[in-house]
Amino acid sequence: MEPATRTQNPVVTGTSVLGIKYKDGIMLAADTLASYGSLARFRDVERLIKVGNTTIIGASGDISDFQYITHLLEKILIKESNTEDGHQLYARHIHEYLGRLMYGRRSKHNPLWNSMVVGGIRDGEGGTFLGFVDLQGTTYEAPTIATGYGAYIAQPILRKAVEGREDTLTEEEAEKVLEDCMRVLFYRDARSINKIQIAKVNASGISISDPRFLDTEWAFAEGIRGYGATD
Amino acid sequence: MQMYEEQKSSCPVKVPVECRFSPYTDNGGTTLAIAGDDFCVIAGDTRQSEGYSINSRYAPKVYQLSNGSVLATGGMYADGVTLVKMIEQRLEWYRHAHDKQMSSGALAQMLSTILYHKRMFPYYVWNTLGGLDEDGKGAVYSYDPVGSYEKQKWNCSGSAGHLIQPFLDNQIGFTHQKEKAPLTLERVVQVTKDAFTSATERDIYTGDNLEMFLVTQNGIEKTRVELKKD
Amino acid sequence: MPINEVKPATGGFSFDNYARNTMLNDKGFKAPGVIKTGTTICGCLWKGGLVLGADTRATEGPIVADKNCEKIHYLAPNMYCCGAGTAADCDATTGLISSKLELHRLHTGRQSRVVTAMTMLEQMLFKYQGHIGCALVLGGVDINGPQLYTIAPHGSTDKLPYVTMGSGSLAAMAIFESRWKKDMELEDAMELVKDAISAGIFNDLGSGSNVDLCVITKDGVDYRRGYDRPNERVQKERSYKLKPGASTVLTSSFRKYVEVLDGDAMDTS
Amino acid sequence: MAVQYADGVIIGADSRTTTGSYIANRVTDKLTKVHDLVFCCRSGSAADTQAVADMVHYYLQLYAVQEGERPPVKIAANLFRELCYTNKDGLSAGIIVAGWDQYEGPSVYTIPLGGSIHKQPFSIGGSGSTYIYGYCDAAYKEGMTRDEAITFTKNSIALAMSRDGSSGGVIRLAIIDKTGVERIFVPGNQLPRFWEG
Amino acid sequence: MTSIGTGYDLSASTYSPDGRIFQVEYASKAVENSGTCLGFRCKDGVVLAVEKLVQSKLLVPGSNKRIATADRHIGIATAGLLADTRHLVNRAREEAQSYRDLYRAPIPAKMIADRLGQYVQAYTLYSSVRPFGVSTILATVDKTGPQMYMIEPSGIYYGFYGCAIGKGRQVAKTEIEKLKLAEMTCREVVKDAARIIHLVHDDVKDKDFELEMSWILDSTMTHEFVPKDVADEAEQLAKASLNDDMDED
Amino acid sequence: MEAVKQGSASVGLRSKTHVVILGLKRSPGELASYQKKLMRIDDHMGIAIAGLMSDARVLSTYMRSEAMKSKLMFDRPLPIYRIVAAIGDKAQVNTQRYGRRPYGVGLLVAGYDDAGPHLFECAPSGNFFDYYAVAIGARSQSAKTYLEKHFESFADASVEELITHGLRALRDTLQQDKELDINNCSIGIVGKGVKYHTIDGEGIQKYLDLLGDGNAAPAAATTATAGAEDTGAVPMDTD
Repeated sequence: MEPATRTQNPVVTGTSVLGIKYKDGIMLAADTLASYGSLARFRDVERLIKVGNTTIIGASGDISDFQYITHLLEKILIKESNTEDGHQLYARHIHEYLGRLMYGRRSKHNPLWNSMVVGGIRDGEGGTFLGFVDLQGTTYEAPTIATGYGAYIAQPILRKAVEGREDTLTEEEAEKVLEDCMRVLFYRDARSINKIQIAKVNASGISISDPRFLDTEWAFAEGIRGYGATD
Repeated sequence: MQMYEEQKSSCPVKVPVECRFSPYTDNGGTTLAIAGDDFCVIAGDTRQSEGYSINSRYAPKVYQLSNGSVLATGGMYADGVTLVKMIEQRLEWYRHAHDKQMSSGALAQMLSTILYHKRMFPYYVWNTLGGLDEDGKGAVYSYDPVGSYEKQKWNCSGSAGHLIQPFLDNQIGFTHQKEKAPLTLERVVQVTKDAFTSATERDIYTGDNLEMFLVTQNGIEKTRVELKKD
Repeated sequence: MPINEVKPATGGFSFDNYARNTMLNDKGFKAPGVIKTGTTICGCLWKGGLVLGADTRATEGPIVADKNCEKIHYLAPNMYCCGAGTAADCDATTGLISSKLELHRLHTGRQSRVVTAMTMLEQMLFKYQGHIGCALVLGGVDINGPQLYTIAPHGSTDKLPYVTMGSGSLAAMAIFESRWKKDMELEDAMELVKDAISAGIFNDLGSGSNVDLCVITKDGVDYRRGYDRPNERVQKERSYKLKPGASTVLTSSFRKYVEVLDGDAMDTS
Repeated sequence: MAVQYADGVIIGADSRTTTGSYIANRVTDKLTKVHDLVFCCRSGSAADTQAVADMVHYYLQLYAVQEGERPPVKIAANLFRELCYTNKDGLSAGIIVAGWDQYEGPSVYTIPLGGSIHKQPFSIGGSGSTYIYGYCDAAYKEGMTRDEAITFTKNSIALAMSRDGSSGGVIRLAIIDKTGVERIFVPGNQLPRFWEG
Repeated sequence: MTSIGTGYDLSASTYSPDGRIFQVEYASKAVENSGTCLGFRCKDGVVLAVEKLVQSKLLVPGSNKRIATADRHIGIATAGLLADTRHLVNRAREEAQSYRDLYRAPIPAKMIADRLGQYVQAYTLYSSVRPFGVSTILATVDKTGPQMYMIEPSGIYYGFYGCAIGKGRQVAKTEIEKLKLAEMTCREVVKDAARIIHLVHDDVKDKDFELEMSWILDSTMTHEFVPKDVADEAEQLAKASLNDDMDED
Repeated sequence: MEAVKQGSASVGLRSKTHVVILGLKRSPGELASYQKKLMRIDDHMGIAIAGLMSDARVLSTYMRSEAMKSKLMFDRPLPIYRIVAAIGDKAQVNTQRYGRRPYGVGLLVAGYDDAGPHLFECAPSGNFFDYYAVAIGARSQSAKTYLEKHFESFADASVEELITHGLRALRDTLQQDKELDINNCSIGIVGKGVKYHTIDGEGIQKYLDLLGDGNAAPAAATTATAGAEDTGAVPMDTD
């Protein structure tokens, strides 16, 4: 049997993406860093994209694979809009497609090295959708989703803030909790920066914010001396 | 400026460092099926996990395949989803060809075939198929990932399978007991709930919600019970 | 060497069976798994002292070995230590250091200092190069005020106002990073530590069950075992008590007492 | 990083400690005092370098008591060298020693992984240092004033922090001259960003 | 020379003695009998307008569109056989897509016109196939601005500022020539497009028709049907002006 | 095209929420069972055919597998328009190439999707049409005439009304000596909240009963005869 020669490693990578449901829709957050190993190589990479008029996607993992996926989505969206028959692909459909795509590639031992969060309008009947796909084709839906380190660091905060409150959480509260999480991730994830974007899907459509800087807190550290006995 | 790096192994924090690609993952979870005289109960928890993390508290892995058969999948979630899609397609073609739904016995054999066809790159899924057979009797079929299967009266598999199975042997099979209480639907449902609440206590991959499918002559009823979330 | 020669114990660990175990392991006989406290432990400083916290789940692989174990260990009257990692290592290490501290106190007649405990732990763990698998959160109050340290298995230490360790450390740290402030009140600090541990309990599968807290001030220790119990088991649907005689009798044979014909009857008085 | 200037030395470091890519400590104080006027910066395994620093700290206290004077930087550096060289198989430690003494004034020594020792006018080390060799070589001038040296150190560390994922947090500086040690703290939200124009 | 009975018209690979290929000419006939189809290249985009004849009242209004989208930035309006149109549009979509696959950019106007032209021409070369029974107006905006091409069944294509195909092309052409397209905006042209279509429609011979209009604007680079309110307004104006004309007569 | 006209008639009609297709089944002989006229494609789609059954089978297999692909890749029911267009495209190629014959079957495609109910006719020419109501097959013109007269009332009609209208249109395509009965017609229904299903045999009786007198006593003179279609007056019930 042929050895798994096509199995590459991620090269230029993005770190965590977060997604939550809130009262009016879905909100996603990610920073704009693309790392090359531990080198903070590209600091202005936008990892949240709009897919059609009802869906947003955030991706962590290999950036080249994500650009390829973006192209595939663009292709199916063009096909979709060309027919002009009143149908469109909603978040649920995009999520299913990505799940099949990623699973298909993992079955060829040639994975697309990404974890993605898909958010948006569920389907033609409305409703909201928040789902996850990774390089093995694992999929799930949840009211809060976080990829990469976010799964360990942001998820506890998100679950505490969102679980059971999906229908009451306001846009301001949602934005604040995501910013808080991104800040904590910046504190604790060595592959992150404090320049972030937030994307929303709600009744008024899709908006993806311009990259902005988070303020951070360091003052308490001034008095810290040494690591133990010496001080 | 200084680097100050601890060696990876020096900390108990499990940091996932993906180095080589593995096409498989284990998403945990427990599934169970019990056949009665004229009913069948198929159940599974809804936690989806990876390593020490909970992916989703509600990711159902028990699927209704026809009006008499329900399939519970455990192991790798993506393989389970794919397998179910494959089965659904085969059922659809069967329906086109024969104008009726497949019987659970035929479905059981077909599932085995589908699994064995991927013998060299198996679906990493432990299946338990439950339903009513042609005579309206409860039937449970349990599988290994490559299609070996057996018709049983009760089965539990997945992460807490080895915790629950002896309990079922005792409470459903009444092994080594003099009196064998009649197996009513009510009793089976109670035992199922207790099996899952107990498994949740001791198996870290089982929890969040329990989803039960009660298959009877009157159709299939789906119920949900909350489990512990820790 | 005569096989019956017994050497006196020399202290420390015994490596007598090392070669045997390696051989067995190579041949596929795995050593029995050890109980680990895949754990969330943490601590933080507040205005008047510090609070330590821990969950109470002990696991052995995917199985919960103990639903309500104690992870905050006594070191000295003014000092406690949370342990994560191999349960036996944590128990032995904290026990050893606590007795050393006690002896030290008896020798000096003074209160133990937190740095002393930290140095002893650090040097012990460094000596064993990570083979003693415990990660500790050490907290105590002495004449230098409240202090909080972490000691990793290889013997590195950190001194910080809020610390977390164990498999749930990231979850707990997330809570600290978003809510910890300097000079908090006791109630707020206890609430914060409770939430940090809860984050571990509900998001990390290695952690679970209850929250234990331990508040240390210069005036003493307030150890709150089971401070929060968010995971009580629900009532079972059925009772599984078997009636006497439920088991099937497969075979039975009855025999009379055997009479001893020869020799003396045993004295049963 | 350590820089020698006319009257003293400046040592500086970021504050990030990582396990994999998890930041185990974001506000570490990596400037370790081994005697009154001798500091070191550690890189490599935290456990190893801490143990080595603790031992040197102990030896220097002994030295000070026995000799009745502050230990020269060279003595401290050679203690590090000895420990690192003889235990090179068991240690993973890269250390910069800097300080002031009455014989040689300010001095900087580097003890890299194998246990060799090098006296340098300035020294950089750790994972982030590879990103700033060019900058440091270009920007370093001999005989800098105290303020020039502070700016040089701060800027170099900030540059490395901005590119190296394993560096970050705050900048801590210590200025050591014959009068003693002065600490400077630059919080993570006030780092120099002069290159951004 | 007529083709009837000569046998020169049975295959697209057969020339008649005077150098004509009758199959191609037949294809052109199919186009000439079809509803009128107009294209206008103006200063901020391209407008397409089609007179779609409706065969039966049982048909759902708005169905069987004669204007199609081949890529976000490409609109195609045709006169001729509808099924052939779909074939051609599909080909255009494939071409546009394959360009995107390689260059990750929208295909330029000249490129898509050239590739389609060659494709259509290939169907005039072989006896095993018949030529396309459609003429195509291709509207697109690329980085050089608005572009419009018309492709005939023979495979010939030209760039146009204004063009008309189908039944009413002669009248329409005259009308279009009166417009100063290079100075007009799409919004203005839409009104003229509606007016001309109404003007050329033959109430007597043809049954009902629907007016289909689309545009592609410089600003959006997206081909879309003219918004309903704009289209309705244009159509009303057109009907009004038609009535005026009649009054004058 | 002629093959379609040879096939027994199929009628389709739709309201705002539902689509109904009806087929007239022929029996090749006394001993043979009736030919199948309706086929299920998916839960949201079914077809009625007129023409060559073998061609219809090829097309329906294609439609079924496309419907499954859509479910597999996007988890969504295949949009009706897309599959109809795809069939049109397949058919068109056959008209343009030497060595291929056009499909000898006409399809009525009934479906319900996100864009609402649809009724399409697919012709062998590669053309397809979106209809409120339509009929294909032998003597379909008579049915069309009926439909044209009544289609405006279909939009708000109930399923039952649609079926009776459909049966009446279908009846108009019968030869003089023939009558609708439970064996020679079948009905397919799909719509909002209603999965595609067929009504055959006994189930049809209650709708035939609704036709009232028309069915009991066949209309006197139907001018339409096979081959020569006529748009002339056709007697019909107007309720």
